[in-house]
Amino acid sequence: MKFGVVRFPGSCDEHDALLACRRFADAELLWHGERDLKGVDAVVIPGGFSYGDYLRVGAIARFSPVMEAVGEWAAAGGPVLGICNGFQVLCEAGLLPGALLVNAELRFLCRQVEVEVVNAETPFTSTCDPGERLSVPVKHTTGRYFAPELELDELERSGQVVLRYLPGQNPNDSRRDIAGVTNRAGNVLGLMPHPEHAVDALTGSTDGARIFESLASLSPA
Amino acid sequence: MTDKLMRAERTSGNEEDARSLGLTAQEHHRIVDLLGREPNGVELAVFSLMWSEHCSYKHSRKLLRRLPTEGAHVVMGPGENAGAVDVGDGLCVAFKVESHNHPSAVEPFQGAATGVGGIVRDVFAVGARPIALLDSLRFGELDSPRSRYLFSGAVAGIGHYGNSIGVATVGGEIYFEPAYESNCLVNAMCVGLAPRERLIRSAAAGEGNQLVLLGALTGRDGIGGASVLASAQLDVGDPSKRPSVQIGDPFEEKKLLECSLELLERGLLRSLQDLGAAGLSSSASEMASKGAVGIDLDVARVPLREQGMEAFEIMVSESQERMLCVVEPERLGHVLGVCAHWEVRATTIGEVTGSGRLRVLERGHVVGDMPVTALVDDCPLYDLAPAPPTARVYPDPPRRLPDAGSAADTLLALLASPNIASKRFAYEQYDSIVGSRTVRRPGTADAAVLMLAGDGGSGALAIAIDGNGRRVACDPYTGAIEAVLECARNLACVGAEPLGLTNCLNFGNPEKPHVAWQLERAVDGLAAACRALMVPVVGGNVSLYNESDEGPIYPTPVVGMVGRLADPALAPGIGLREPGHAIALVGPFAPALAGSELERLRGRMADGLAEVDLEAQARAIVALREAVATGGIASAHDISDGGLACALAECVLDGGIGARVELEALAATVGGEEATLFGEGAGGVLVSGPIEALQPLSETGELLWLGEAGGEALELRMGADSLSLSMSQVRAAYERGIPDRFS
Amino acid sequence: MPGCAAAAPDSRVRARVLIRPKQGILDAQGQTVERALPALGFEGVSNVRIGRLIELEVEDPARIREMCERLLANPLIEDYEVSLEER
Amino acid sequence: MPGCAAAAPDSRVRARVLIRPKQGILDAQGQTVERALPALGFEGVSNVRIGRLIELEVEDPARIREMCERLLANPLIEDYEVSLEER
Ligand SMILES: Nc1ncnc2c1ncn2[C@@H]1O[C@H](COP(=O)(O)OP(=O)(O)O)[C@@H](O)[C@H]1O
Ligand SMILES: [Mg+2]
Repeated sequence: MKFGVVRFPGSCDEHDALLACRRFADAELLWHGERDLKGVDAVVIPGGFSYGDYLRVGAIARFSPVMEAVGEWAAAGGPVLGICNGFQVLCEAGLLPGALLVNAELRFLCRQVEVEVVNAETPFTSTCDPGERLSVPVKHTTGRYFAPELELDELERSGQVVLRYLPGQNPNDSRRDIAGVTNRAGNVLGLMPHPEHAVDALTGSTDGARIFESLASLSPA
Repeated sequence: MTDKLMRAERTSGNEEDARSLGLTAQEHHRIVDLLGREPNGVELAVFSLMWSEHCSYKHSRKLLRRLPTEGAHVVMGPGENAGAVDVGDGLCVAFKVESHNHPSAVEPFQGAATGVGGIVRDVFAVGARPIALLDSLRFGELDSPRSRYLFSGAVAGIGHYGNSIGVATVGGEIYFEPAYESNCLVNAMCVGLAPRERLIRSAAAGEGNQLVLLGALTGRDGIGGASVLASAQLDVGDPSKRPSVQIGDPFEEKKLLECSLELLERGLLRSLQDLGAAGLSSSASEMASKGAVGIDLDVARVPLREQGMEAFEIMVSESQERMLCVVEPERLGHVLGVCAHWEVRATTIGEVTGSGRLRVLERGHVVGDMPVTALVDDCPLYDLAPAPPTARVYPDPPRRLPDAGSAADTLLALLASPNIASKRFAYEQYDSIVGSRTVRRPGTADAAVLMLAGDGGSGALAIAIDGNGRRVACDPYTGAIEAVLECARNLACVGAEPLGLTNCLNFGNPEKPHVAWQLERAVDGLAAACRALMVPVVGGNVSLYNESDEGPIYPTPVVGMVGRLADPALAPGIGLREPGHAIALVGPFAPALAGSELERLRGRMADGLAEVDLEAQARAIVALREAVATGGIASAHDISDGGLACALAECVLDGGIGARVELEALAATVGGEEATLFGEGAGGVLVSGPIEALQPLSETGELLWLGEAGGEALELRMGADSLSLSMSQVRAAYERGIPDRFS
Repeated sequence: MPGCAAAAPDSRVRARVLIRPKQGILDAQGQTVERALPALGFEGVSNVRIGRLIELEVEDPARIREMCERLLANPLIEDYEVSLEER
Repeated sequence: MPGCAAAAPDSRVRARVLIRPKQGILDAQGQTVERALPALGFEGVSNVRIGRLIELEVEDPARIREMCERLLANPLIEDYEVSLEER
């Protein structure tokens, strides 16, 4: 099992993601300018500010060569995990429904939050118990999840809402407290909280490890 | 082309021009002597900046020699872009603090952002990967709309830049005092990590080696940091030629940072230097000076953001996100390849010569030619003329609290005072966890703790930044000592041994005798405290002329310290951890109301602070550190602003566990209930843990048992008197203190 | 009735404010976008400038300029341009 | 010389793109500004909307719409309006 962590110019959490992946499997970096996914079994798009997030978060990164490859990979059912900026990029690329808007407070916010695992039957949450609570940090300015109401209903019905902020924990006024969603097929997950920053008790919590553990337990493609 | 050349020559560098650029008549004469002729316009521009206070330290350099700079762990001392100390396992930590006060007062968001960008470049200029930022901020009080604007803008700017480049902002401090109303302070500290052999110096070397400029385009940003320069030589009526506010581009910095580190990792550079104040002028002459070589550079090769820039403008532009490096010709291709990979512009703009001169060319024609030593070493250094003030320098602060009041109300007022209240509003805007090293986040421990395991090191770094200008204003010598002690004590609270210190001296106009006196006394205090603690000063920065019609700012030496501890898992936070744990006070501690936050709220300001027994303080710090490092101590929190009662409230809030303490014994030695509860002074630390774990501290130093953790309230008893507040009351005061000032 | 209300003598004016980075001030966003475009398959684009658009309705259009100076724009680093549109 | 270059037969077109948050999407920035105005003494301001202004020069104006759809705006959350101006 091997993870590939995409690196854009302006990525910030790619090494954190790499370290988190390596606790459970092999992992290497994938350069934004190359279409080659180097035979990895799961792709992680990490946090940061790809291309400075100038213009609009995630807007430029989606056009990079590596994202073409990620698009094909996702269409073929390959698992893709987008964290924070990665979530934004996946939404922009049309690989995930919805969009992320600037936080209601208009400010960057770095804080530990609690989320509930709403769907424990995805490749990303298979080692979680349904309803399990995870303590994971968020850190972003643009994390307010938005999708039209009808689409939100549909997301809920089809089990695409995977993570939800616990009552009182929604840090950005996301619609329906959504913290993480998948695509229809369930093989692409985007989430605003940073599981890679919750894999070591020394730095705060180990709850985020569940996500990487779940992915690592998939049988290699 | 000829037209420009002529213009450069026509613009004379006579005495009058020199004065308009901030040089004195004597300084101009000296330049004429050193050159053997009058400087031309380009040369005068370069000299005026190199001989400015900012670059030459002409009013502070002699004083700085009093600071101890040697120590067992020092790898690079003052003089390089950042100082560095050895942290074992072949790793070094490079760090420095720098001010961006004036730009932040003009445009707080960009001023603070570019301040962060600048200090980060200083750290990667020595080859270290920046891993942490801290900020030390001073503003007027928050009832002033301007102060609110400056504060929220500066915090957002720091967050914007640090977050965007993936460097964790792990600590800092903020004070609001009327003395900073017209001159806010924005100091930023950056800490970087490097394998020892990767550290690089800025000395240019090797005749014929190429000078390569990396990064952003050059524009008319902050020309000279002083508009006089532009207005002296340019048509002021032409707005396109006015100097402009520097805008930070963190995305460019991030690429530049990764690219520079990769170039160093591959061993492709002979030397590296950031472009900071005075731009190319300063970086090229510093590089040449340190290597005892010359540099030829052609301004026409510098990629520009704006058309029609003059040679002098290109030489002094302070455009951000640029670095200069020296490359052997045979490696140039490889260097350009790495830069292309990172999408970083790289342009050869000159070369190293054996001439010992900085020659400025424009399309091959010489438009400036100056001995490097004249630029860097020959600026006259001035002796200060210190004299203690004959009258009060600072008015009493506005009165916000009556003298009479219950202890409970006083405590709530102190907790809600923005100087003491939670700084969550600020630190939640900072990414404090990127890098996966942060073991103790802002607000949870007295020093930030960053583990080194992921970097091939062992143990952890502890970092703190401190400085209370009001106390330094009360007593510059003792106040400065207290700043160093507090920093060291903060490190001791997480069990860390200090390895080195950096400082930023923020003062008023040093040409005024009483400001010179503040500066001299403060530097002597810093030096004495560093010697007592055996902590070397490895770098720093000086920011003078922070002064307005209302007078100077409080003298504000800001001290940043980096230490090392063996086991991050043992590093206590400030929060009480378990009901039933004993709470004790570690001393020596002789709190007094003089210079305290309570005194300030009551509209008074003391003249003089109680003397500090440095030896005893140093011993206590070592004892505390050793006790903490052996484990068992559950929490440790230094008593600082607001005294013991506020410190205990913070232990309670962070731990979410109440406390009951009995202070009668302490009050008997301190004398006075208020001084016991709210008095300040060096030395006090609140610790908690199982009794057996705290016991050893009573053998090595002063330890006073106060009570125990438990319950839902904060209860302080003193004989018959008692003060009891519920956790939620305490929390509301502490958490709402700053946000309420904005609503 | 609703039609009536809309036609009521409401003196509100709709205003549009365009805010641009001042000449000579680094437009980091515009520059980055311009540099990134060719690699993304968008050739032949130049002089990209990115600014802000603010639209609002005001009772007293005479005060818009002051609002721009004090809140909407940062006159140190931005230029602004106001246009009005009667409702 | 420079004058010459500018006068060259360049077919570039200057375009202005205004990007607005879609109706029905909470415009947090606009609301914040609207709430801040009265405290500064600016009464009677309503319907503040904040968007982006992008100006650029293109060789092929036919591609602007595509650029807007794919890059400059996000049609799920934003509307855009393009205006061209021959140089
Ligand atoms: N207060 C101080 N204490 C110790 N060293 C200082 C102090 N102020 C400046 N220095 C040292 O003087 C040198 C020049 O400082 P500075 O001009 O700020 O450097 P840079 O141009 O790299 O920003 C640096 O090596 C710095 O560490
Ligand atoms: Mg430097």
